[in-house]
Amino acid sequence: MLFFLCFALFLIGLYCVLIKKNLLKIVMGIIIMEYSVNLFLIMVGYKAGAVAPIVTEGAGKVNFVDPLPQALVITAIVIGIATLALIVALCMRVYDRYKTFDITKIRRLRG
Amino acid sequence: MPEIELYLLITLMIVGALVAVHTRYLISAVISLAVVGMALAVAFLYMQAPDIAITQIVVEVLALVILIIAVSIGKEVVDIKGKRETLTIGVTALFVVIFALFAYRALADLPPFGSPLMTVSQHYVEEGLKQTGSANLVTSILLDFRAYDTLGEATILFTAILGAFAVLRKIGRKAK
Amino acid sequence: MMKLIPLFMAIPLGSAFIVVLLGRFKETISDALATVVTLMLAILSFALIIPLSQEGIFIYRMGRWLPPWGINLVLDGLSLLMLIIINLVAFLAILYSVSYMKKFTAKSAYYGLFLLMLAGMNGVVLTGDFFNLFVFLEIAAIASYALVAFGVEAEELEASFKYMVMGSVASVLILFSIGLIYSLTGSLNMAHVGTILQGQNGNLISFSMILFLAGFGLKAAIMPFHAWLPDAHPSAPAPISAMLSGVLIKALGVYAILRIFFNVFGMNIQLSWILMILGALSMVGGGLLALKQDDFKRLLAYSSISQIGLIMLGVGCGNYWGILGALFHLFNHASFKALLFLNSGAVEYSTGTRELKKMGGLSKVMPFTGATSTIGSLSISGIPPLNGFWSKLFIIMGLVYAGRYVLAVITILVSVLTLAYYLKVQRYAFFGKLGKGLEKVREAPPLMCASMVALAIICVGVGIFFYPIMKIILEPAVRVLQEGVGYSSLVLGG
Amino acid sequence: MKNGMTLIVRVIARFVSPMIMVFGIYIILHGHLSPGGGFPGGVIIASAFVLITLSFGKEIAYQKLKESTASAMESVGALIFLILATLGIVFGGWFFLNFLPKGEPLRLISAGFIPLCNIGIGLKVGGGIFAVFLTLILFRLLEKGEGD
Repeated sequence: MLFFLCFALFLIGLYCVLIKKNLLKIVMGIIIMEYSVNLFLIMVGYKAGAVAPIVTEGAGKVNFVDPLPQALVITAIVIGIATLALIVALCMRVYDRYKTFDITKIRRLRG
Repeated sequence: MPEIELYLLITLMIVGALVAVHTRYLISAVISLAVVGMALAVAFLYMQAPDIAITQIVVEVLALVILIIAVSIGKEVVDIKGKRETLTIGVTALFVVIFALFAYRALADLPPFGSPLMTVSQHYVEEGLKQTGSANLVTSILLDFRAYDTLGEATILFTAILGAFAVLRKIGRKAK
Repeated sequence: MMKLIPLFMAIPLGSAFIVVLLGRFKETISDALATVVTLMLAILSFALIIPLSQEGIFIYRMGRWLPPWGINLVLDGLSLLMLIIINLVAFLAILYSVSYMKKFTAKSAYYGLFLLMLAGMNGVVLTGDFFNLFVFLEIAAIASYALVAFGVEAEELEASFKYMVMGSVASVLILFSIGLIYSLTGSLNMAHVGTILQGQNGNLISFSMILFLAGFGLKAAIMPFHAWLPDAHPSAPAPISAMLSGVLIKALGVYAILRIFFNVFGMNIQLSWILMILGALSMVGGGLLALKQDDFKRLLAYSSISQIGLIMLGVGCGNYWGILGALFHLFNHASFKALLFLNSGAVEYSTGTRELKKMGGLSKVMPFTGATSTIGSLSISGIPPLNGFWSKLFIIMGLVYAGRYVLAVITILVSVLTLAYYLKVQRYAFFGKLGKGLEKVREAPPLMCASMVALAIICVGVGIFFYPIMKIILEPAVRVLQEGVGYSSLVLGG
Repeated sequence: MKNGMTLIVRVIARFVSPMIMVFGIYIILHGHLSPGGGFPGGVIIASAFVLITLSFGKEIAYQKLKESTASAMESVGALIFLILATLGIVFGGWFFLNFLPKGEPLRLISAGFIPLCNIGIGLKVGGGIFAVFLTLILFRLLEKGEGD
């Protein structure tokens, strides 16, 4: 059930990207999709009743959650912020040239 | 339900995302998005991923700042009204519904929540400290077992920043 | 020899950092460094042919960790073919850029992004790990978004924004699919996943396949996902258009589809039909749309969609000749499409326009550009004995052997269509009377001519000596795809 | 906005930002023992600078820390990481080999080259994120200047 909720978040992002007219709203849609995928990866690695994957002194053999998806998600988060920086820079430049964020008015190319 | 907190958090995230998509004011959209991000960080913490929670919070703050810069550059504080063409909406809705139905059937095949397979990770959990010397197993994966990924990730950041520099240049072509 | 494999990523990455650091002081340093680095990589990729033919496959374990736990690089026939294409075209494009990019500001940033894109593509074709594939794909993609907008004019920014939105959605789809694969198998290593998934079937696997197909299809601009390409490719500077159309969509899209569907999931009949239908759709659609264009570079961009469709069609039919033809066409398309984009760049450099109707008779004033573009056009239309003829012939043979006669006929018709729109290019731009106001047009600078001539020589040479090239470079690649899921045991056993 | 925010904000920012920076350094150095590491640490350090920039106004911050310094820091950090990776070839023959001795577990100086990598990444991320922030915010400055 949790996976479906996570997927619902993904769909909201996809809907936002496909429907919205404002460039910044489209960017937000992409961010929402990235959030949902990160959440999904961490959910995949979650183990009920386990602890964070950090070995502490004195503790013997403990039950850890899956550390691999966590490493992947750190990478994915950083990729997300890098993409965001570039796309916001592009948005600002597009605004500079067209003086609008409206994608239906940004139409010099035929598509 | 055992994971009632998680259900609440994800519901909050969905509500926040819906608000962010539908609100009229761009600045409120950005702030609702930040709510989603912060809830995500708490959810990470709940799922025993403190590393990710820290990263998510700090990155979220920066993303918020960057988005606010972008919003405040334009004079359009209010979102642009109206949708794209009706045909596009129809096709999109149909596509999203088909996609969702297919996903609904497929996601049922996932292993149940809270019991990962850990085919490969078992090795990291058992041998990680011994083989890399790092007590934080996430770091041991990030910088030793899969350090090559981290190189790529650092390069992506570099690429994006170089790209942002290039895109924000005032003059692209030299005048003849 | 095996120790050389990580150099394909390390050299361009390191030199990208250095170019950006040093490029502020003097432009010639970055010119020289970028040229030397790409030349080195091109030579290196050719040098690997002989050792690979003796060994069959090279596995490089990053940080000495064994495959399922660490990341491994795999160099087999298919990867080597892609490496040769990528680094050869990259070298010639850089050679061309030395003169062409003088018109633009911030040249060192251009070289930095170019080298990063190169490193990303090399990483994609060499990796044996799903997540690593994603990471390097993102490097190449992000660099290409920035490069498309490099001129910072309104149209370029718009095209880049559209491209970036599409590309980001594709990346998210791919990452989601990787997550599904991980949850199902608990592993990220392609070979390991292949062994676990063998014989399994289910909704989840097909869902992740669909996500992969959509994600990589978006990157490869196969027909329902093609909307960004005709905007993005013409907007970029000419050498970047050549890289994007000639190499990037293949390395990021076609290669990834081939590797994942053939070697990890294993082909089945439904999948091959999907590939063939999508391929035929983009082949016909791209061709018809190309016919209508008056903008030189836009026409080339639509033609790229059509040719990628042809490649997918050849791959989809799945027998020896089809795959051989498809991979050969991959190589050939890189050479002649890069050549044609460089030609269009030279024309734009000298005349300042891309509209075909404003040109005319350019062969008289630009002999090198005119002659090489004629070779390129004839080659892409499949006129014997140029290289395009052989690859199209092999694909049609593959279709006939597979019993798909209708598709074979469609392919022949599309070939005629291709000839038609390239004849249009030749007639409007290069033959006939010299257009008005074009009397003072000069030939492009020598370095630009040199790289165009080199590509034209490749087109002719590969056409004439197709047999040795087929035996030495293409057959190992075909063998990799025909082995299918046997890839797993090769990688994990070796 | 041109001269930054109010006095209260400035005084608090002056107090808080060194603490944030120290916390960032702590997170980077203890990346192999506790949650954290180069990425979050670098972003935390960058956010301390962002705080200063926002509260004191971009002109003052720009005089103190040029974006070229930040991007040079980034390139240096990236090169540190790449050189560490290449040293693996020199010492053991494999790219990214953890060639330093592992040391005693759970101590600050342990885990071979992982802390060094964390420092390189921290430099890189901190420099890079701050550089991109500066470019974005300065872009707006130029834009408004043109319009007036």
